[in-house]
Amino acid sequence: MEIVTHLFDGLLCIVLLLVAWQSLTSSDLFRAIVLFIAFGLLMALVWGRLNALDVAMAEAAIGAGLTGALLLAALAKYQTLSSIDKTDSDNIVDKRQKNQ
Amino acid sequence: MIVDKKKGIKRMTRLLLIVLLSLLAAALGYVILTLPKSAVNLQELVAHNVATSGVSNPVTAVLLNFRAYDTFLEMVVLLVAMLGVWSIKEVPIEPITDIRNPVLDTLSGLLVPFLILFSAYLLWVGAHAPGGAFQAGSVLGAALVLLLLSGRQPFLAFQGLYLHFTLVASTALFTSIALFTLLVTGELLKYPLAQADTIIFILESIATISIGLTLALLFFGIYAKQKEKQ
Amino acid sequence: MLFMYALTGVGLFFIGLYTLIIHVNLLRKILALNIMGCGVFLVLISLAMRSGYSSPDPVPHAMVITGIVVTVSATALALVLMLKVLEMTGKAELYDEEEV
Amino acid sequence: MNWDTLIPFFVIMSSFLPALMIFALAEERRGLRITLNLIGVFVTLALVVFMFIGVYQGHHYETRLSLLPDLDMVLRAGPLALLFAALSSVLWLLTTVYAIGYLEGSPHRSRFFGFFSLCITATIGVSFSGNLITFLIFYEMLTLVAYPLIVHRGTEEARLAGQTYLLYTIFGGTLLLLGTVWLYTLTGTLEFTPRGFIDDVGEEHYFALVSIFILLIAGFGVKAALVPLHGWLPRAMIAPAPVSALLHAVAVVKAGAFGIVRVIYEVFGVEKAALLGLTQPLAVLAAITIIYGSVMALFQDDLKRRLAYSTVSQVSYIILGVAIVGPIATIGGVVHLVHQGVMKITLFFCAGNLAETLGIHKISEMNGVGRRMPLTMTAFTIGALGMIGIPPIAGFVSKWYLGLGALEADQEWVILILIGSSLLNAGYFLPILYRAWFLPTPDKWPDEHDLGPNETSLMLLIPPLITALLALGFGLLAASPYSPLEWVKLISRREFY
Amino acid sequence: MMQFVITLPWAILLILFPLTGAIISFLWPTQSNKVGLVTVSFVLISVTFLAFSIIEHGVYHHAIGGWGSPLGIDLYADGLSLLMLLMTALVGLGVSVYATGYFSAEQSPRFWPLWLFVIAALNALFLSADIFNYYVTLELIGLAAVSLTAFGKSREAYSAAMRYLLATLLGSLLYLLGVVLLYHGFGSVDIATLSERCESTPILWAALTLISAGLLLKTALFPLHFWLPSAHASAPAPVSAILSALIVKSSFYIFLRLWLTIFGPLSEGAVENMFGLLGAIAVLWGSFQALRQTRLKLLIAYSTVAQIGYLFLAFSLAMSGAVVAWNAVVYLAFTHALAKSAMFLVSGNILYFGGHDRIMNLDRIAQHLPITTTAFALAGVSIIGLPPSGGFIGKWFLLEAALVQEQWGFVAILLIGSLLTAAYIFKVVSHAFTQSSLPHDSRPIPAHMEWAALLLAFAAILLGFFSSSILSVVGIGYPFELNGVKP
Repeated sequence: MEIVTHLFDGLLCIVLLLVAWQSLTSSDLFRAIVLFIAFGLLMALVWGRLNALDVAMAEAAIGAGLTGALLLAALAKYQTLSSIDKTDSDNIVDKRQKNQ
Repeated sequence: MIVDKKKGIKRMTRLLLIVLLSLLAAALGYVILTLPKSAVNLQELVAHNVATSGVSNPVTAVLLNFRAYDTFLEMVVLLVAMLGVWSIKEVPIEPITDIRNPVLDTLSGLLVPFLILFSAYLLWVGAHAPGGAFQAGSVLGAALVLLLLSGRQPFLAFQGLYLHFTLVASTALFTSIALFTLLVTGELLKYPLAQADTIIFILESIATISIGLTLALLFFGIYAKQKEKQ
Repeated sequence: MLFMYALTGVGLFFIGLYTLIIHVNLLRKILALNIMGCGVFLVLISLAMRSGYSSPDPVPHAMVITGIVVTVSATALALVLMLKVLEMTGKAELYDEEEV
Repeated sequence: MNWDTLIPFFVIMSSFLPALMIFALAEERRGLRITLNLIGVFVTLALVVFMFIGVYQGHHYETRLSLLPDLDMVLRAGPLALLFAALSSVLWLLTTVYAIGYLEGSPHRSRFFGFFSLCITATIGVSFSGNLITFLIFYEMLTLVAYPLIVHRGTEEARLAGQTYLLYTIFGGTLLLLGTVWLYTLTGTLEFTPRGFIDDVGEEHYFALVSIFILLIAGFGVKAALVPLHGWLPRAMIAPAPVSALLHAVAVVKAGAFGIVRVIYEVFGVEKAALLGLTQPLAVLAAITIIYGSVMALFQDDLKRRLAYSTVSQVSYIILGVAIVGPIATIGGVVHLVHQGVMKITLFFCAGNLAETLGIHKISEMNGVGRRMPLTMTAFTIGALGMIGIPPIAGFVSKWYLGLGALEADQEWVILILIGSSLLNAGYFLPILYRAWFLPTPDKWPDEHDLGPNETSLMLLIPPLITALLALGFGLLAASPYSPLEWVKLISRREFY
Repeated sequence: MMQFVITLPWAILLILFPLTGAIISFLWPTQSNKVGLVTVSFVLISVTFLAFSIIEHGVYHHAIGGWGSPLGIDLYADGLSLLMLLMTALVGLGVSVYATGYFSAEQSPRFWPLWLFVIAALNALFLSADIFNYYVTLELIGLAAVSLTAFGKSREAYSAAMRYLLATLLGSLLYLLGVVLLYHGFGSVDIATLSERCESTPILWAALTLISAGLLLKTALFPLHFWLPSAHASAPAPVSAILSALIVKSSFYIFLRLWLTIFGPLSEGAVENMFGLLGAIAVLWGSFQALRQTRLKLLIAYSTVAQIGYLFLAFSLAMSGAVVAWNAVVYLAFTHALAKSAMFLVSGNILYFGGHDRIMNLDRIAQHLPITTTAFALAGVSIIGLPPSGGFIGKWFLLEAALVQEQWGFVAILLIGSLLTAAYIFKVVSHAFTQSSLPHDSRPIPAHMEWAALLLAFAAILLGFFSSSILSVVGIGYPFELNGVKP
């Protein structure tokens, strides 16, 4: 039984590190954020494993849930904003064509 | 050519950084391993004093009694972040005109009442079991966020000044309790033993609402469109 | 087993630190800071287990809950600032006076 | 309530407070400004005279304020202090009158007169300082408040002159600070005491003491325009005439010389300094400065610049006097503090008059000016002859005592220096006098103004006449009691030897 | 009567007043200016009474909730804390008076709550004796400071605020990790308990490294100053004043406190010398950069980098045995706060009046703002360390310490540093006297904005005359005795 829990713990740690690394290095920001949320949930699991249920709840609700929501909302704005200047230049081009 | 050179330099610095950091990490890891298996900590002390704290959940006891002062300043941190967001970005509290997302709409219709109930439960249970103001508050926040996502505008429920009142409610309450205890017991945040549990409960319930609202507004601060300046 | 989680925490901290230094994208820097925070919390709580699984030291738990709330507030502020920078400079990167 | 402990403080305030009020005044409040100024002057004078008499009767005036945990700010009215204070305040009175006439109708007068009074505050503070840190404080204050007067004209040239001035003086101040703190770490006190306070510093600190001496002398040497630290003085001549007259002839440069006197007699003690082998090199440096200044003066066509180089050379007489170890030479040096002051200020006043009335700045423009402005040029002549050392003018007395002192301390080489410099003085003053009195007047002056019925406005005319008379009087009545000479003899008896 | 008044818990009110003020000013935006001014005046009064009580009854100690350390959190105030509180109150009042004129009617309701929360957090920090509580207050100050920096509303301001936020968060995390190690190593977060229990173990040294690194990043000691100039230069003038004068000092105070109580007694001195070395480089680098700047605010910001260097120079001298250097630390910190805030307010006036702060064209402005120019000159005198000023006293102690220790290198650094400082100060001042006409676009300044700057600068000068009494007050509770009374 001991061994199983140890294996589980070890696995959990490794997965934790891997997910963190993936989320920080993935080229696609959306994927990064999703992985981060997954990471948050794993953390909640770890807290539970460490018999810190209060923390587990807080983490699940705030760490994973709300932070995830914040990040996703930010990403949405991010994409619209970073595409603005391009569209603007397109508009200018359109106007020119209209004028001709 | 030059680009390659630049890349090379960049790669070198990265490599150096990795080496350096892993050395530091190893050192820190080693240091942690030197810690004795048996800990010197406050666990007994807490266990010994929980009885007189007004709650039986030691974590809540620490959060709202032994180290309530930290929690007090904690509330202020949340509020300050809120003010910061508002000072950077004007957020209009007005009905959201986006087309509602039917799926989210029904989902929120089902979830929100449940979430609110759940947060109330967490708040209540926090006194003697895992749970408490922060968890309850964040669940409440999640509920409000869900409403926002589904295109509703929950903040219209309390207009202008009410909204502000609710935001500062927990900080204000903490401050007044601080002053009150100072007057009555001569010590900051020393609850009279008899009323300890009531005070803590009131604190937690108000805190729950403030936290929930603040978290949701933080989300809204990012989610909402910038107010157009005339 | 006792120290495994602590070491994982250290690992997370340094993974985050590396990303924070290397990556220019602000959203990534913010993610990195969050993960560093998780690392610190993990060290804090896992070492609290030394007083026995059944009765962990509650003070670190309270501290971590405090910490989680601080982190989410900071994250929200950071995201809003990032969006402002993006809006002003067209890039979600730190704007350097030297370049202009 | 003992007044003796307050009067020195009052003297400082009597010029400081008017200064502050003057700053607050609007530009056009001419009358009030003049009144405040004169009140300040006369109160200062009265207090100084009062203390003169007091000190004669053996009174002891001292103000102490705690500055650092075990270091006080001390204002003490010793005989030497009073000598310098009296000189500054008397000349301040004359210069104020002169300046009022000189700056008639020019901009920023409140600023000018405010800083002018502050300069006097600093100078009086320097003279009354009872320990080295107090001296340092007022010395640095003088550095700062003199700056706005140098750049007063606001031209780019003035700004650059100001920068040079700051470069030199701030550097000097830094050296001074270092020396002072270092000395303090060795002695634990900075109190000026007759015959010095470093006797109980061990032999092992020989190197430290020598370095401190060099640092202090260098620090003061900047303002005393000791070669090679003199560079700022000729450039500072861009300042208005009253500033050159009072500050660059008396207050600022003398503050440096005065500091050197203090260091040698009341910090190190002249014997100790001689034992450390520090006075002889200083004497040589002073001698070099004397000759160098005179030679440079020969080649200046700009009148004020020639006077400036003459100052460089003359101030070093004082340093030479104290560096030749011996009572008589000391008397010669210290009394020159006063004599050079009255003579040089006369010359600058006259130069100012020429510039204001006839627009004359160059010596080559001075042909026959003696016939156009006889009184001014008479004053100028007295000053110039005094500088050369012709009896019975004050300059002669100083040089006489310097010579005797040199012989007494058997340092004959000094005699050669004195003769040489006197010849050089003659070389650069007599041609001016010849031009002014004996060459034909040109039919047109560079830039003539009509300043009233007299040769120029009275406010510009009277001060140089008075100072010229003083120069004459100090020479003629040198032997009488209350003359500077007698007073210096008293100082030397009481404090130095 | 007086006796009763003194016995009131002023220390706690120092935290509660500004909190209340902040809440009210948030709920009552239209009156935020008045609320703010009243609050800061209350703060100043409270500090005064706290000073009386500490002078009378010695150090202040309060166990929050009656639990007492290590279970609870303690408040503690000795001479050092008192000085920092006084500094905060004085600068706070000056900046507040200034801010009432500076911010637009739309901005000030946003400014006041944040600023009052900053005051509350600073007071809480200076009164705390608990290293985890330090963390919370640090975060509070950090987030508020970043939000205030963003008030600049320019591209530079937002970017600078972002950089500042990242730096300060990283600093907090490093600090927190150190705290974690200390807690698990020695089972407490209370300074007094720790200083009894701590012994020289790997844990302690790891914690020391992390905590110092975090705090140095927040204090912007070279080479960790990269975030400071842009932030301090692009924030609005009152905010710049707050950042340079107070917020940088807060993390320095914690650094000082922890070294004096926990690390110092155990250290062998190598580390302190390193701080001294960094300080020396900071002095030279900061002054040199300041000299190179063409814009006034950047010049002042780099001057802050240099002045921080002086603090660490003094710190290392003091740790290596020259007790007199502690006086230097105290005096340099206090005077810098006053003088530097005055300078930033001056720069604000100049921008407000002339619309630019290019040093080359200052003459057109300085001519018409005599009071502001005087303020800058006085502050400059104090920053250079010319007598008579608080800066001079600090410089004197520093020089004395260096000479006693025969640290000739530091002596040289000090002299070169003060020459460079003089150079960049007079580079600005010299333009005040050159003649010029009224600038085309100038708007009149409310008088109190000019006077706020002047009075702060004047206070910096005035400090030069009260050193012995101030230092005797700072000595209450022996904050500087490495093995003396502990919080």
